[in-house]
Amino acid sequence: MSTETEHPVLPMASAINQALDVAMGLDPKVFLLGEDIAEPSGGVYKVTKGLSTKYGTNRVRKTAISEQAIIGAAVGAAIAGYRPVAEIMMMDFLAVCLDQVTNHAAKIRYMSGGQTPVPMVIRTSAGAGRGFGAQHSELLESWFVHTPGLKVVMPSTPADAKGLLLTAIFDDDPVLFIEQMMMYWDVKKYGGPVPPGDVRIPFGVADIKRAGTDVTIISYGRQVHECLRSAETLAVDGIECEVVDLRTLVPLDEAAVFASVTKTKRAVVVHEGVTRCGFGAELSSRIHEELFGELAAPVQRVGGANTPVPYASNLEADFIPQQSDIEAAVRRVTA
Amino acid sequence: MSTETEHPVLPMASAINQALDVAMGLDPKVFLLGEDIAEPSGGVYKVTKGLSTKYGTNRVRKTAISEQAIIGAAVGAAIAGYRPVAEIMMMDFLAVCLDQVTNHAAKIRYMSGGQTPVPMVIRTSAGAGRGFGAQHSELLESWFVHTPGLKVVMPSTPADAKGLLLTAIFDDDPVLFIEQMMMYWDVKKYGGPVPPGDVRIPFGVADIKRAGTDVTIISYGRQVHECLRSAETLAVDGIECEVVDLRTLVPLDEAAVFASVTKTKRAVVVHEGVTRCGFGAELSSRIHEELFGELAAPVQRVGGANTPVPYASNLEADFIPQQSDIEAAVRRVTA
Amino acid sequence: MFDGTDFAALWYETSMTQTSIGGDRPDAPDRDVLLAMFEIQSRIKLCDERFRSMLTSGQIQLIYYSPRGQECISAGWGVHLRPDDYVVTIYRGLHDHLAKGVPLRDLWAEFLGRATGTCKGKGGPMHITHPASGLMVTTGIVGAGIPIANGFGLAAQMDGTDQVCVVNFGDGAANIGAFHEGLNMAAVWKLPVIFVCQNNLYGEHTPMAMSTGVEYISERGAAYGMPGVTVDGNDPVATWKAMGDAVARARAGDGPTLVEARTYRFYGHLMGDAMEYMDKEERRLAMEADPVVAYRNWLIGNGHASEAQLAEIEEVVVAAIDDAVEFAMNSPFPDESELYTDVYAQATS
Amino acid sequence: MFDGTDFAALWYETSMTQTSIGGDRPDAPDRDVLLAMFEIQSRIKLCDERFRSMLTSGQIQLIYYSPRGQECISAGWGVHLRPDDYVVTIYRGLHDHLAKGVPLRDLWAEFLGRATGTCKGKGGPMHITHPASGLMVTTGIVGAGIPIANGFGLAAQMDGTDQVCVVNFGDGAANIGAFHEGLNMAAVWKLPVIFVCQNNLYGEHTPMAMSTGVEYISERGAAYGMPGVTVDGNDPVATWKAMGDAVARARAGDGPTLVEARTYRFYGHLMGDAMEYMDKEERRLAMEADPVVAYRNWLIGNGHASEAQLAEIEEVVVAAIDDAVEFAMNSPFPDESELYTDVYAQATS
Ligand SMILES: Cc1ncc(C[n+]2csc(CCOP(=O)(O)OP(=O)(O)O)c2C)c(N)n1
Ligand SMILES: Cc1ncc(C[n+]2csc(CCOP(=O)(O)OP(=O)(O)O)c2C)c(N)n1
Ligand SMILES: [Mg+2]
Ligand SMILES: [Mg+2]
Repeated sequence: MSTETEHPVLPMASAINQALDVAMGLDPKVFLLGEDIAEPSGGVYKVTKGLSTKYGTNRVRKTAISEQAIIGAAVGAAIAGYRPVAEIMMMDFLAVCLDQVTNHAAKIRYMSGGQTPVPMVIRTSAGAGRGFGAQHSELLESWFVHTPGLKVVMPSTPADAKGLLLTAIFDDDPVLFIEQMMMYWDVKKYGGPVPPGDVRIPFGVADIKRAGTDVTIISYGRQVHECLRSAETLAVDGIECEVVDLRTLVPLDEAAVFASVTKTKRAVVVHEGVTRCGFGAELSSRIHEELFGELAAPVQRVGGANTPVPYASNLEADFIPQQSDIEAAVRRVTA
Repeated sequence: MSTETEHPVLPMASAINQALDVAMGLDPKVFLLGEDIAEPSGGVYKVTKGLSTKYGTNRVRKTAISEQAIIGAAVGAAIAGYRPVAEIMMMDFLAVCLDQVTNHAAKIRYMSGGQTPVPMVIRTSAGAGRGFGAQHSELLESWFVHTPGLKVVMPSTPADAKGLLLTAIFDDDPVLFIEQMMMYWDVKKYGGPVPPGDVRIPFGVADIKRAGTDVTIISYGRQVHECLRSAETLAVDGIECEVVDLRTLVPLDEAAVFASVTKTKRAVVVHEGVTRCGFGAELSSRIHEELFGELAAPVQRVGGANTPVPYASNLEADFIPQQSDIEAAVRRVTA
Repeated sequence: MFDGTDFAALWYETSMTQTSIGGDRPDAPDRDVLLAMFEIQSRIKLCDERFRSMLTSGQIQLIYYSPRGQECISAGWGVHLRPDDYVVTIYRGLHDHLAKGVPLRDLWAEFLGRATGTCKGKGGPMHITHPASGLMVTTGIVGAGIPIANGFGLAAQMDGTDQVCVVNFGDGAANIGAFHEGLNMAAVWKLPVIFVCQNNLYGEHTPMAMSTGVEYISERGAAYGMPGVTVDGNDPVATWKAMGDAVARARAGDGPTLVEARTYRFYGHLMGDAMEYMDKEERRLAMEADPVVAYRNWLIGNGHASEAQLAEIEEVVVAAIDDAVEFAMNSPFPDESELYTDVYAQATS
Repeated sequence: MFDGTDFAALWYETSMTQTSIGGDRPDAPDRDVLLAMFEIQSRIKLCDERFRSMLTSGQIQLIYYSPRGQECISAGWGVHLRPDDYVVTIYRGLHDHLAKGVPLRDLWAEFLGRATGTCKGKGGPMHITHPASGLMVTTGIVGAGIPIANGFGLAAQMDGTDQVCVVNFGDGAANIGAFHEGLNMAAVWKLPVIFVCQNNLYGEHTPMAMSTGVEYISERGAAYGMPGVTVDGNDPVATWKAMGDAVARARAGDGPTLVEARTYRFYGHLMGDAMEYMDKEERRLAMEADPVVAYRNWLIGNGHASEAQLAEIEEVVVAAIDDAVEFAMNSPFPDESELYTDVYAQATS
């Protein structure tokens, strides 16, 4: 739980920009590559604003629309001793370069018997809610959690984004760093205090974003905010939820999850990605396997609909888990 | 449970070949495309042997090593009224054309509001156990189950393969049809009677491959055979396992699963793919959600190790779930 | 190899000064074709203007990729196609949708996410689909339409018809893997596909020269043994001619063509684009040479039509747009149950 | 466009009759380079023969992609590279591994899945990796090494060194998307990468002409503004020259080159291949013109070496192979715990 309210409140995009800036300042081996990331525009979401001016276009490299080439170049450079941060503009586009990610970045350390680590980060923005339709809105973290060799990070606050991205860049494994467009610039809803400098948040350490005694809500990314709001609503009815923000899915802070659920005996798992074979299934399974005898109710999953993301605003809103869905799930386990 | 032992016992590859042959004979709109599938070789595993001679190279189309072009052509032709059967030689290679599969084949019906169905099949061979290493051995069904719009099929016997493939070809949705190389030609271990002609097996109907009262083992594909062998071993100790072969993962025969587990109160889920975020997680979650109060023990998952597939034969053997793993899981839930 | 040459600038040096429209071509199209092209261009231009004004005024809200400036290209192939020919396009597709005859009402309703839209509101502007008009696929993934277009071409080839497929994509798409695989397959199989690269000199915020190893996209045809041609996409007559040749070749069974049509996006990548990465003077020149306006003047100046005739065409279009906007604005949003339909042929768990 | 021309046949018509080796080149390499190439070729040829004989006799069991017939290509670039240069290759990579200096013991042990192998037995033949020799990546995914090679080239460029990267792939790989994206990026960024297409005329069971829209892969260089050259990959001197030019260009900072080296796979796609899709006569001719044998004869015939000298080189190689085989056969399998290590830097749940 961040209490450093003395720090300037920033949007998440600025926090990410800061992390990149700090990392590039610290280590000349850190460089960025991706589409449109250099000045004058500084990225289509302006997340990399100013960096090419500060560090030069040699270290902030604008590329063609060639995602396989982007990830491939990052893989090779990483093996050769660099710490590339590749940007794939939207998560759905990982499908055009998945081979480089899953068959190469993820496996090369293993296939070489540990000789060739691949210390690289893939930053990608994701998520529904902006009327972008079926091919620009997905959250596919489950695919990558299913891919041994990758680490998977998905922050919910600007401070977490900064601290986790710095850790990702200096981590010796390939890290998929999932950002959510909805949070980039909306300071009012998603802004938060961001400590300056080289502040890192270790992987595999969940953050209890709200303490509670009755039900554990486990989530990550933007949905953490929905969970927190739901927790407020439920508190009015006397249901005290503990909101566990996983922050990193691989590695997973099982201990924190199990500790909380051992206490509350009830768990609800919330994420925006499609429910079927989503990360919630993994989490639910693990909790049942570990705490079967102690659970007062089956773990509930609240996730995206088992459909592509629709365009029409009313349908899109229905696709995404709502506070009402979270609250209903909590009420089911407390009934 | 197949009892038609009067039919000729065939290897799975021949059963698949028969299904393709029957479908092409029935409907001129069925055609095949893929690498090396035409004569004289008839595919690298000889699964399409003879078909280009019988139906011509116009309907059995050999392609360049261009998986995106293969799937794209299938998508377009399917929308235009054909029923293409595309072959992607090995499942790991789906990563080089995933965009066509997940962003296009899977979503196009939805995105067009139902105007443009995509009736196509992607056949792919998969699985470890042959010393092919990390990039030629994966089972990735979980990615595709997580992709709404796709159906996912994975047969365990030649008769099922034939009947399900025929259904897949004449289904109006895109179907991923997963074959396992280990079963193609090994008649002794995996052969079975195959009824002639146009025999179809409906999707979403699990097959109880062995009846039992104490524990439900749920599996699909080659692992069904391991489960059956484990069931024999366990029966010696008086543990009677029911082996449910799902056959299709999407659609899923939930009713059959729930009915069996309601009876046995114990479930073990077995698959070869990586455990973390594997299909077993989905199944385990659903069973817990539905039958929480009735379960005598938490559902156990037995899956591939959370690692890339190693090359060395001893390590590869350890990667794959073994009968001993299945038996241990069964003993855990009956303990 | 990127040697610092700014091809955008180069192109404008050579083409923006050129005002003649197909002037030196003896094989100009008939008057009715000329007017049909004008009608399509007007439809696109006026429709785009309406979208932009309604967006600016806040009447509607959506992600909008303006095709303004690229009208002549779609009109150029539009008049060669039959309803049973296939078209595949991209997120920046409004011009292509209209050139292929997608009805305005259905199109507007889809852009606004209404139940009456081409896709019941479920696809949206990036996925307009209208098989009745032959508009088969609109994709939001750069380059991905190219391999799919081969499937339509293959279907036509196997059916033994003389249908063709036109697939539209940008200059940026010429650097993605799907382009390569798609063009090679089309060439090897001699598919009746016309690959139309609408080269507006930018891919999102990146000038073509910074991302592309070759000066003309059309040069890449040779890498597949496929004819490649570059045409001034702002010259409707030259474009009509190039498209006609390519369509005829495809219909005759002589295989695919790569047509690069050079043009310019007047309004950047998408609505709201600050366009700080574009040269102001370059953009001013391009807009000054507005190809639709230039064509209109040319039609009148060369006696192909009177001002009144063209004004009447425009009025009819405006009326149709008025009607479509009203229809769309008054249409209901899709029923909530639609979230779950059309995922599969039948409901599937 | 596939017009039925059988390029394999064509190629053999023109090249198999040609017996001169770099004969008309005044700029032949020094004698020690000539012998170094022979040593590499012999290493590959003899190693391959040992693998095949042990496989045939059942002493070992593994998936084996013979590089026999393609020796001169790897030797051709091998003698130009320094240990700190990078090489990327594919499943058919034995020749490239040896040309880059991967030690025989480590290599054999890896092929046999032993703990003493280059990759502790975890990668296997398709993933031989030996950074100490500069053999950085061996991939089993067609074309995928190409974009990765750019990363090594980029590292060298950013480091400001004159290291280069040679990436090897087949003719079949020239039709996959990664090839296109990779070559374009290398051209735009002028990366010090040499793209070596080892064109053995087949991709698995498919002749190049059935899958490729162009006659020479090297023609595709022009699509990226990159020099492209085709060389007789069975002529060690010509290949040496072409590789030398490309390596020099890369070292000088003048960017990448696409080198297509034409050759032939003597033993089909992989061990056990029935080769029913290959023309018997074509194969007989190719094997008769065995480039290693031809080169050996040429060395002697032209006074570059005596029979005894070459025999001695071969004997040393055979002894080294004997030693490697024994080492590998006597090496333990990896410890079971190795299944779970090297997935991440530290154990990760
Ligand atoms: C595979 C993929 N990568 C990136 C994007 C993001 N993106 C959308 S449009 C675009 C630029 C495309 O440029 P171009 O092909 O020239 O078409 P234009 O927009 O200029 O019409 C990019 C990079 C995408 N949609 N798909
Ligand atoms: C993406 C991908 N598709 C298919 C395969 C299966 N495959 C392995 S080797 C091969 C043929 C490659 O031919 P070529 O590039 O000419 O290399 P060669 O084997 O002739 O050396 C194929 C299709 C693969 N490994 N990767
Ligand atoms: Mg463009
Ligand atoms: Mg080859």
